[in-house]
Order: sequence, then structure tokens, then C-alpha cells
Amino acid sequence: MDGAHDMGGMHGFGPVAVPGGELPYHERWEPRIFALHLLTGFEGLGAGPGGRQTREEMDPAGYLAASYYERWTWSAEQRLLRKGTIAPGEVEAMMARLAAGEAAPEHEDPAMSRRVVERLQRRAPMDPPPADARFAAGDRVRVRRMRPQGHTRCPRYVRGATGTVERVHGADRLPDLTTYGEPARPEPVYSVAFASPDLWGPSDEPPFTVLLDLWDSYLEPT
Amino acid sequence: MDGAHDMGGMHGFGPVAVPGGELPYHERWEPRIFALHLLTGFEGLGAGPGGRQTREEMDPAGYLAASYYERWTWSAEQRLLRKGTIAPGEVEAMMARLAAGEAAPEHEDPAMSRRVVERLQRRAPMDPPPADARFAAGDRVRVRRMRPQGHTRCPRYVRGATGTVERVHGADRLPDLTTYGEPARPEPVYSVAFASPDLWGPSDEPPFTVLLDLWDSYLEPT
Amino acid sequence: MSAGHHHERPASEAELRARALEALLVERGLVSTDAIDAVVSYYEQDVGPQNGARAVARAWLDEAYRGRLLERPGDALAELGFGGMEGHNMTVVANTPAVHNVIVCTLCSCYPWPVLGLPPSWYKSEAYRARVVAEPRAVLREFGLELAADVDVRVWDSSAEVRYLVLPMRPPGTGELAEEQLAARVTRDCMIGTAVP
Amino acid sequence: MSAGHHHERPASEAELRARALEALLVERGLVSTDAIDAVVSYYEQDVGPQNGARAVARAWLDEAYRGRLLERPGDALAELGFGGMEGHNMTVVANTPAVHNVIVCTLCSCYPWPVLGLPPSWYKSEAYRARVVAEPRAVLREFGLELAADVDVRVWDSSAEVRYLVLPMRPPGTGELAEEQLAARVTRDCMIGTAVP
Repeated sequence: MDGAHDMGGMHGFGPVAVPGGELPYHERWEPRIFALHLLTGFEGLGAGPGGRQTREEMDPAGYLAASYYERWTWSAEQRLLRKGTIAPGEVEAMMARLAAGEAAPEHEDPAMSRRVVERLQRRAPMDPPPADARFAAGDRVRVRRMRPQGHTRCPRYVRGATGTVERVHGADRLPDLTTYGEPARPEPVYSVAFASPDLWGPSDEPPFTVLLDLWDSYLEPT
Repeated sequence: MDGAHDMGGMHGFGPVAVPGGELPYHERWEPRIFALHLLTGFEGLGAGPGGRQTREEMDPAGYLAASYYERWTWSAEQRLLRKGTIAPGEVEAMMARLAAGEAAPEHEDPAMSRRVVERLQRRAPMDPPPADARFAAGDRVRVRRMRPQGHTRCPRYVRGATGTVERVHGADRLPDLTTYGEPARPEPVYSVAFASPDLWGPSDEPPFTVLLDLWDSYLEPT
Repeated sequence: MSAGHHHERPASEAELRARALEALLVERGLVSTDAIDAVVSYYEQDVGPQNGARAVARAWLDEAYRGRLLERPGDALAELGFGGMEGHNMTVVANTPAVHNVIVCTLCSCYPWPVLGLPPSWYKSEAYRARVVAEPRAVLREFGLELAADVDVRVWDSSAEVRYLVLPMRPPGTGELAEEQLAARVTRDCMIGTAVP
Repeated sequence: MSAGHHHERPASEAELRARALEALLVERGLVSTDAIDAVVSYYEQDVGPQNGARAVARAWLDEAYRGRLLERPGDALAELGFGGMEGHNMTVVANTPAVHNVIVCTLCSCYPWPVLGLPPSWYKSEAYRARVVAEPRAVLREFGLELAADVDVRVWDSSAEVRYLVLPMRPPGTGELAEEQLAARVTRDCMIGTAVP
């Protein structure tokens, strides 16, 4: 999905260093919706594409207008609606109750607390790199041109560009397929280095290197 | 400038055919701001990059949130402010007067009316193609990779792609320079045809052809 | 007619701002109300798809004119009195049984004003600009136009100062029709390429 | 502490919607207030840049640990008790006099939670995601970091499941410092690559 979230290289967003930028969030509801989003995943309360993939489905104007945690709120709600955990209109009804001054309900479940922290700590590394990976360190590769309708991890700014494999990270299933529950076999994921002129042409800055982690399916030999 | 206006290939904008889409505009202020924008240009009341180039400078969220004629309103105002024809705050002051019910002023100038229609009708074709154009019909060319900070007519979706010159349209100065008053010599503008798989990779649709008009500076030999 | 009269609902912020710009310049005598009216009227009354349709009908009836329209479109359109802003460098692209043409401007909203007037809202929409260069058949299908799989769809992105006009194929069963009747068959969308006559 | 108490100003639409989602699920017993508190507290109290800083300081003091951190980062971080979600596949990239590393996620906001906690707002901003892969020196300059022209800036876009941590160079004049004192010199931004110790 080539949406507003695919931002590498875009202009017009202004400076990076702005007042307040150092903090991870500014209001108490922000870490709470983050936590709630994780919990809905862990507890199986949502359905369909994950939070990240769901946020990419926001319409572009809405995506750019929303704050970071507004996007998380949106994706949490969409996933809950898809599963049927909540029904259309229920959020608005609860908003009205809270706006009218009703106290937020509370519910304690220490077992769930232990479960979620355990889940945050669990380790789950990628498979090791396959012995028969198509490319090896030092190989020149070209990123395929593509316009995937759905989720992808191949940003627009590297498509068609030529780079050099630095290493094989490991094996992983293609998110372009797994996001939608489609079958996918583990395939090599490479670290590919691009010289900046091969991405952006001439620039005011001295040349630099951009490295991306790219699935085998995104690449072709030069 | 790689901003939100560079839309070729992007997802998430929904259907094309929507109710009301057949009309050029829906409210009376819309053709009037269009006309006013043309007049400010003809009468030399604005300064700096033109309307189109100015609209590209809107921040991306603002660009996508705005309607078509809201963007024109924005660029007209920016150009008038740059020239000093209006001063900061004057628009808001006039908005307050109009909102309070004051009648809009009127002013007649039949000579200006004649002048503007004459200007709309004036013909001003491009220079003929130069005899020594670098490429000729049938030549394979590659579009340079680039990330111009300013205005360009080379959309992101063709950069790095290979196509075939169909014809040499004529000679024109590079808008990437002329927009900012920088000197530019007329150079060939080519019609370049791209096979859809060379832009987008595999697709659900049968292959098709996309043709763009590209200045010589955007191209390199394959 | 000036803006600002007879509003039946409160003006939106956008409308108010546009009207304020006009009011500021008019109040100072920098632009005139009648000059604005003249531009609006020019594209509502004088210039529009009826121009392009006339050229198309003429080309259907007159092989020599068709040749001129494709070879020297600026001159051929000038013969009919058409030309001017956003039409300085016209290219006319002819549909054939093997080729269907569509025009777009992905970066902006470039359009051949002298022969088609001002573009419809959908032509300026994000959706059209984004999609027609990447999935033209899906877009044409929204307009009810289904092309055979072996037709080469050619999408012209007006990225420079050239403006395009599609010359559609003459529909069968129109052998008896005069120029004016033929022109009536040629809609704006036929000359953009999202419809056929 | 649950949301919804002690608001000093009217809640925004965004806040109200987020609180309503929590309230709906809590009311039905599908999530618990304390589980939400536990996640928030985990990333505010237990996990943050202090973790990464400890690994960096250890690497500065212990060549063997440095070797393990670069070769088998997952295991080396686990030695210190660090690991978990968004850190399953760590890669540690070392700055040298010739190389300066910076991390980003242009498509999303991927970040090595177990060693850095939750990312600062600027890391998630459109501006950072758009610019650091295309004009890294201009971005670093905004953070007050000016690199020599011959340094190879390597920008790591976390496009897959690998998460990155920058191992900065040990600053001169720190020969006497113990691990804890060294760790105090290592800010979060040093491990993203927008600062140096």
C-alpha cells in the first residue's frame, strides 16, 4: 500500500527538532491507548491486519492530520470492530457517558497484568539465515519496481534502485502475504546498502549510505 | 519538491466517480477565486513562484485536507502577500467585515475585462524542437533519480524508470529553474512512453502505456 | 454578479476567505468586479467541451481536417477559432480499434481549457490523479467503460506545457449525421478518454 | 491509576475516544485496569535508555563483551537481562572515526523497545521519517551534531523485524570512570545516532 505512511524522502514536513519532541508522549491517554492496543492483541480481542497495517489503511488526509496516538486509537478501534468485540456506535455511546461526567469503570485482574509483562519480555528471534540464500554479502541487487495494493515493507524510495547486500539477517515470512493470512514460506531477509546518489541523485550533502532490510521477494539480480 | 501533490500511483484516495464529480465547481466563490487568481497574475499583483508552484509548498496535511479551490485561495493569498499587495492581517480583517454583514465592494473597469479575455485568448506556442536534440524518436532513455527541493515536473513514479522517446515536442526552459527566476536555456521536451510493468511491476491489469512529457535534463541514456 | 449576495447559509471559512481576497483587491481598484465576471463567464458561456466536440465532428467528416488536427493541432483548432491559455501546445491523440487514449495531470490539474473549458471535479481529484496512471482499466470501469484486453491503453500525464485532447472513434450508424448532430454525440469525457461516443 | 480522573481541562475528542475504548473493554472485563497500568509502568519505570546505556558502557569497558554485543547482540543483551518485544532481532552498529550510524523507521515507528524504551516524539514524526534517509546531515545539524565531511553516515531504515542500536564511540577523558558513570554519559539520542556522548 503506497500511502501517506511511506514517507522516506518526502518534503514539506518542517524541522525535526521541535519543542516537546524529546518526550515519548504528552498526555496520559497516550501511553494508555498504546498499552490497550498491545493488550487487545495479546488477548485476541482484535481481528484482521495488525495495528501497523491497519493504520496504513487510514485515508491519506486523515493519516497526516492525526497525531501519532490518534492513529493508534484508530487502529485499535478498527481491529476491535472487525472482531466484533465492540459494535458500531458503542464507542460514541461511551464517549457520551464519559463526557457527561460518568466515572470510567475499573476492573482488576492481576493474572492479566503478569501475563502481559511476561509477553513483553518473551524472546522470539527470527529463523537463522537459510544456507541456500539467493544472494550473499557483496552481491549487487536491484529492488523490483512494484505497487503493492496491500501492506509491504519495501518503501517507494528504494524501488528500482541498485544496492549491495551487506549480510543475510535471517529468514522470515513475507509480510505482504502474512498480513492477510496468506501462506508464505520463510525467505532470506538481507541488509542492503544503497549509496545515496543511487537513491536521490546529486545532493547538497556529501554522499552517505542508506541501509534497509529487504525480503528476498523484493529483490532481483542486476 | 516531493510533496503530497505528486500523487501518481498512490493508494487510499477511494473511487474516482463520486456524486458531484461531473461539475467543475459547486459554489459561486470557486470560479471567482479561480478568476481572481488569473487576474492577480495578469495584473502583476503577485510575486514569487506561480500559483501551482505555491500550492506545492502547502504542508502535506494541509494540502490533502484542502479542497481544490481552497488550495487556489491559499496560493492567491500567498502570492499577494509576497508582493506586498496585501499585508498580513488584512484578509482576516476583511473576513470579519464580510462576516458582520458588510456588502462586498464593487468596482467596474471594462478595459480590464477586455484585457483579461484578450489574454485568455492569446496564443503562445513553445519553441520548435531544436535540430540537435540529444534523443530522437525510438531512443531508450532512463529518468534520473532525483529529489529536487523545489518545483519539478518529473514525478516520483517515473524516476529511475526506462522508457522510449516517442517524439520531440519542442524546446522549453526547465521549470525547476525558471520557477525561481534562475537562468535556463530552452531544451528539448520529449514525449516518453513507459510500459506499465517498467513503472509498477506486475499488475492485475493487462499491460498499458504511460506517456509523460519530460525535459532533457530529467533524462539520461540507458 | 459579484460574490457576497444572497447567501442562504452562513459562509464557510473557505468561502469567506476567498471573498475577502476579492473584496480587498476590488476595494483598492486593483481588480474589477466585471473582469472577474468576464473570466467566469468566458469559461461558462464561451469556451467548453462544445469547442472540442466541434473539432472532433469536423475531423470525422473531413479527412483533410483530421490530418491537420493530428499533425498541426494548434493551427487546426485555430481554424475553428479555438486557442489560448492552457492550449498553447496541443497534441491530439486518436483512438483506434487497437489504442485507447486517456489524459491526466498527476502533479496538478493541467487540462486543455480552450477546447474543454474547466475540468470536472473528478479530473482534479486525488483519486484520479493517483490511480489512472497505475490502474487505468479499473478507473475506466468506474465510468462504465470496459475495454477489450488487447487494446493498448495509453495514459498521457500532462507533465509539461503540452495539453492533450482525445479524438474518439466515430461511432457506427452515424453516417447520415451532419456536423452539428455529430458534435452533440461527443461528450467531454469522450475527449478526456473516460468515455466513448 | 486509571484514566478519566482529575482532568483540568475538557478532554479532546481524541482523548475521549481513547478513554472510551478503554472503558468499553474494562467494563466488560476484557482488559483490566491494572494490566494497562502494568504496560505503562513497564516502559516508564523498568525499560528505557538506561538499559541500552548499560550495554554500551559495558562494551566500552569489556572488549570481550563488545565483541559479543556486535556478533550476537541478542545473547549479549540477554546477559544483562534485556530482551523482549521489538527486540527479538537486534543488530548493534558501532560508530568509528570513519562511520557514524543513525537509525530510523520511515514506514512506521519501529524502535528497539527493550534497550531504549518507547521512542521520543521526534523519532515518530513525519519530518524525521521523511528527511533522515535523504538529508541526514541536515537533520543531525538540527540536533547540534556536525560531522566531518569524510565520515560515512550510515542510515539504517528498520524496514523488517530487525531493530538497531547504535554503539557510540567512548568519549576521550573517561578513562577513570566506572560502568555506572560511563552509562550516565550515554543518552538515548547517542544510541539512535542523533547525538554523540
